[in-house]
Amino acid sequence: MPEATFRIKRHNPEKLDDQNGTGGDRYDEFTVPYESSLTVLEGLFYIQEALDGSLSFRYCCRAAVCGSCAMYINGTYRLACQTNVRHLGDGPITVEPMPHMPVVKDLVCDMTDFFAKYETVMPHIIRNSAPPEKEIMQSPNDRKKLDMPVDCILCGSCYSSCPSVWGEGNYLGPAALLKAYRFEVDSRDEARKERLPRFDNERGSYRCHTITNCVEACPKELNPTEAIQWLKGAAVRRRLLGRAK
Amino acid sequence: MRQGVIEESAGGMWLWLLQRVTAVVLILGLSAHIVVTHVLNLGELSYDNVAGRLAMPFFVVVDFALLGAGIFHALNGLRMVLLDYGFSGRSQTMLSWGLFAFGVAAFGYGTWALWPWLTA
Amino acid sequence: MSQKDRETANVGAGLWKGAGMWAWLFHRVSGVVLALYLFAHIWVISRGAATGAEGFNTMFETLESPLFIVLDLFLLAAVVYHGLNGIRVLLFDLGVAIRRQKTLFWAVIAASVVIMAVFAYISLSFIASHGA
Amino acid sequence: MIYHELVIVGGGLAGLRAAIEAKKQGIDVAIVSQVWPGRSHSGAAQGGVNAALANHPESADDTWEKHAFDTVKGSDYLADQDAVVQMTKDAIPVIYELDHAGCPFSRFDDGRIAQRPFGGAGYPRTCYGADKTGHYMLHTMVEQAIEARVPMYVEWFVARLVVDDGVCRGVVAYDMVRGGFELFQAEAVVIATGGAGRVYSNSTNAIISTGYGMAMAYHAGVALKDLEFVQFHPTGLLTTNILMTEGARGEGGYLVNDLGERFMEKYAPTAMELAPRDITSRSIQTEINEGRGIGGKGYVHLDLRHLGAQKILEKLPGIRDLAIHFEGVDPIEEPIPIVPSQHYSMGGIDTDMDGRTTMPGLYAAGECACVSVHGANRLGGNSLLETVVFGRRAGAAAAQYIDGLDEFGRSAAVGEEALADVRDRVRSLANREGGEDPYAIRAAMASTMKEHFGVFREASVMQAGLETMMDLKARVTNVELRHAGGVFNLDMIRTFELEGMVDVALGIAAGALARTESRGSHARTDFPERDDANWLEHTLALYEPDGGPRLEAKAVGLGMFEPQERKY
Ligand SMILES: Cc1cc2nc3c(=O)[nH]c(=O)nc-3n(C[C@H](O)[C@H](O)[C@H](O)COP(=O)(O)OP(=O)(O)OC[C@H]3O[C@@H](n4cnc5c(N)ncnc54)[C@H](O)[C@@H]3O)c2cc1C
Ligand code: HEM
Ligand code: SF4
Ligand code: F3S
Ligand code: FES
Repeated sequence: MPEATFRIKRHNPEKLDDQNGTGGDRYDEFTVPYESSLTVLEGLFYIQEALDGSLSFRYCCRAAVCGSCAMYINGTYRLACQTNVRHLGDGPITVEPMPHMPVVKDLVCDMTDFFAKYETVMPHIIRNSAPPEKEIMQSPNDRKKLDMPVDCILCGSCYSSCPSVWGEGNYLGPAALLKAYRFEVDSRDEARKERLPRFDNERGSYRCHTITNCVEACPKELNPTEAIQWLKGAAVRRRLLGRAK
Repeated sequence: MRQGVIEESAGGMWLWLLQRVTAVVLILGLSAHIVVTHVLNLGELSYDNVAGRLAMPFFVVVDFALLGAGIFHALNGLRMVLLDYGFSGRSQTMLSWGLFAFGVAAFGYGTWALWPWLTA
Repeated sequence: MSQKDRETANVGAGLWKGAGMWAWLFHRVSGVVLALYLFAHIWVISRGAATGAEGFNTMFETLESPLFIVLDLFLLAAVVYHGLNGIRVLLFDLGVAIRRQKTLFWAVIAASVVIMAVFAYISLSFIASHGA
Repeated sequence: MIYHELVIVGGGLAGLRAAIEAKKQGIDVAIVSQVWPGRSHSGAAQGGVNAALANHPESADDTWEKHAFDTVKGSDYLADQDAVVQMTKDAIPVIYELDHAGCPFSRFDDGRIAQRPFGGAGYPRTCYGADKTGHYMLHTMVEQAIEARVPMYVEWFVARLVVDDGVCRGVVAYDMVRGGFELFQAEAVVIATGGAGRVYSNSTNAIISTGYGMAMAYHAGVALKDLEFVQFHPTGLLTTNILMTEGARGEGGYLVNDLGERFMEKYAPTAMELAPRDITSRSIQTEINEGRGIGGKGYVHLDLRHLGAQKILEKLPGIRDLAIHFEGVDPIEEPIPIVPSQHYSMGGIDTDMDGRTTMPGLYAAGECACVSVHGANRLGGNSLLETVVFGRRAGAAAAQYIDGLDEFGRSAAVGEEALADVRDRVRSLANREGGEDPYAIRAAMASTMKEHFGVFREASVMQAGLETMMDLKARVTNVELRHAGGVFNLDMIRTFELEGMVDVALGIAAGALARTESRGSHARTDFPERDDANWLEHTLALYEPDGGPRLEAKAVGLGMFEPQERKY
């Protein structure tokens, strides 16, 4: 039976006052046997069940749609459930929580700020006219504009990877801005001035320096940079040229 | 939590836009500047040479545009860098005004420095 | 984020895989260097106003010493990279070629190298011809 | 102690819709969920959601009556017809409501919501957003809840209900991020915790679909209905059981055996690959059992190659990604190896059309509830529909119930006992020594359910399975907890879950053994015929602390459609 070695970064908030003062931080190694295929998430479950019950990580769908299990695996952002050990080559598999995020425990990051920022961009459709009796018509071309942004699973990889977020915790970050874009480009959205001030400022779109780490990090291969650039342009078109949305 | 910060930092489009506009001015102006002073005039840098060039109205315009655009672009650029390292809310406002004042002073000083050339 | 949170934040390496990160870092560093230089430059020029023709020409002589020419080259490299990458950023701002950012980055690097080679050739031959 | 008038357990589609409805009616409502609501299992749904919009060129004369008929026929006549009528009628406004809320449905050229054919439906009436319909609907619903400012307790694991004098008055929950248990007092509770797929080892469900919510109601004395009806989806990926949507066949995919035959023509000559799931799964299983699986092994192929790259990329991009990432197969170039996999629990907490249970103050909606609209077999695309239709109704009914309470009921402090009880339970679990390993029991349970209560069932096999399950149940009382307390304690959560899972699994086992007929998904080789004379009735399972459940019968709501033979 093949085996995989997992090197897992541990952090336990309850051991903050450890004698060595590392805040309970360390790397633990585990050996995980498997048959023909093993995803990193399955490996983590094996460890939690058989080797160390105190291991913590997020999980839910195990099919790469819920965004729970984004982690830093061998130095890259990945969804643990979508990463098979056969993709990782030989040698130990280093599993760490997403960098530059506060850690709750082990591989679980604190997502409070991430979701709070998501909520500030008014992540919902805004309509000012009475709804039609049936559906709001939308051409396939207009619908196509949504293809990219609606696939976001809010996993936080992009947010964790963005240097503009690290530097100053108030930047909304790529995921929230991608969400603002998702509604601003929706032909059914009728927002006029409502959402604009939420992103059109230096905690919003202008804080993005087109670093594109977010694009590299996104496990869904989305392109937040493109969305943010569109938002900057949209603000200029609306404020300066007086265009409607 | 973030709401307050968001509202405080309303605006930003103008500075962003001006950073782009000044960038365009700089790329054109600097190319001209470098070519003229360092390539065509290499080995002939001297007071008279520079003075002669500066007396031409075209270069007056170019140099003032460069001075203004450069100062704005540099200071706003520095501001953007500093914003990423901890300036927000009130300290952001103070930083912006501080740099603005410095920019005006630098522009004044630059003008004063250029003056003798223009009138020479 | 509070200080304590930052301390418990887990800082990792290996985020440097996308060219965009390097492009930005170089742009930022060169930008800061140029900004600081600009104010030095204004001050230097203003010496001309203060000291008149004579002092100005002595200053130029210093500036044409090999040391300063080499320093000048570094400065020029900063301007060239910053300017070219600035054009790359401006293109993104127009919504152009965002998905080809890596290719553009390498184009910026290549163009910078070529331009700098030309300048270096001119400058070094200047140093050579004037002797030390 | 935290107080809200209404507590909704679960932030999937059903829970969110219930919360939004109650909020609209002015109720102080909060959602308590084990995961951030947008990560709920609803987001994994792929294929689509049914409504007789008549947008498809071939469905111009589609009506809700036809939708109702297909649903009832699909259910093998075990569905309650009044509930089906309600759901199929509501379907149309519900889809428009979702569209108005911004749900990014795919579109036809004329700008109307696109529809595709689905199994067991007479018309193409399944509305979809590529092959990510659940993800789109779930995010839309989360956005609506955020706009409505519904408070959400995210990453709180609900451990038990608070029952005071026969009335449900709140829950006790574990705060995963900060640690510790907390009492939620409420006037009413809606359970919307999703399905129980994980009691099987070959499930398409999320890892958190453990049926623990069902077990909470069950333990509190509320009956679970029709548990034996477990849907096996024909097309789960071979190694991981991750779902390949029915939409893949809706778009024209073939099922092929080792001989290269489209074997469905033997079993459902007209509907072919688009027969209902129970029939298709049985057909695949028969092919496998008779040695015509690929290479004689235990799987067949889902072949999409003839659809062409463009159609696959446009209509089934998610399926392609999943097949590539999880099976190493690109559907554009190769057929996908698939097996029938546990997919859906038709059964669940016994409720009426308004989500009411027999316990005052306790409501349920979504997959954890059994209204019943799916009867013995659910049609694809009806479950997403169920979550929003009955989520809304449960929210409204709970709001109305709360409005009708007198002030005295509101202020009484209850639940301290339940809180202490949960804390004791953790302590005693942790203090046990040399106890059973909960994960060994979990694994044994899941494989027993797969082997003994799968697509085809038979008395002697089930009897053996039931005995194993009874054994496991006895062992559960001896499990030992290695880590108590702390934050994000998976050991504790998963041990809690196990206790519920074993009881739900036992309910499935007992119901399946007792039902001596074949109906819908429940296919017995020893009783191959449907037996309307004796078994046109629901099964109710009532919790008994020791041993298996007590089974009772409940009448089926008939009406518009007379039971007849199912042919496709
Ligand atoms: C792979 C797959 C594809 C599907 N595709 C389709 C389709 O195409 N069309 C269709 O109609 N149906 C489909 N279904 C079925 C449908 O998706 C589900 O039945 C439906 O989404 C269930 O929704 P729900 O709101 O009831 O529960 P869920 O979405 O499962 O939500 C459960 C919620 O309860 C919470 N919860 C659970 N336990 C606890 C606890 N103890 N404490 C606190 N919170 C708890 C969870 O956090 C979660 O928020 C599919 C199902 C699967 C598995
Ligand atoms: C040659 C023409 C120039 C062009 C085309 C140019 C372009 C740009 C652009 C587009 C930006 C914005 C980057 C962003 O938002 O991420 C920028 C930033 C900056 N520029 Fe320039 N620039 C030029 C010259 C200069 C000069 C001469 C200086 C100094 C005097 C300078 C200093 C800066 C600084 C400090 C920044 C901020 C860097 C950062 O935020 O990381 N630039 N430049
Ligand atoms: S954009 Fe990509 S990386 Fe960012 S949250 Fe969405 S899915 Fe994750
Ligand atoms: S990494 Fe950050 S700076 Fe912009 S392009 Fe992406 S958000
Ligand atoms: S568990 Fe859902 S994305 Fe990995």
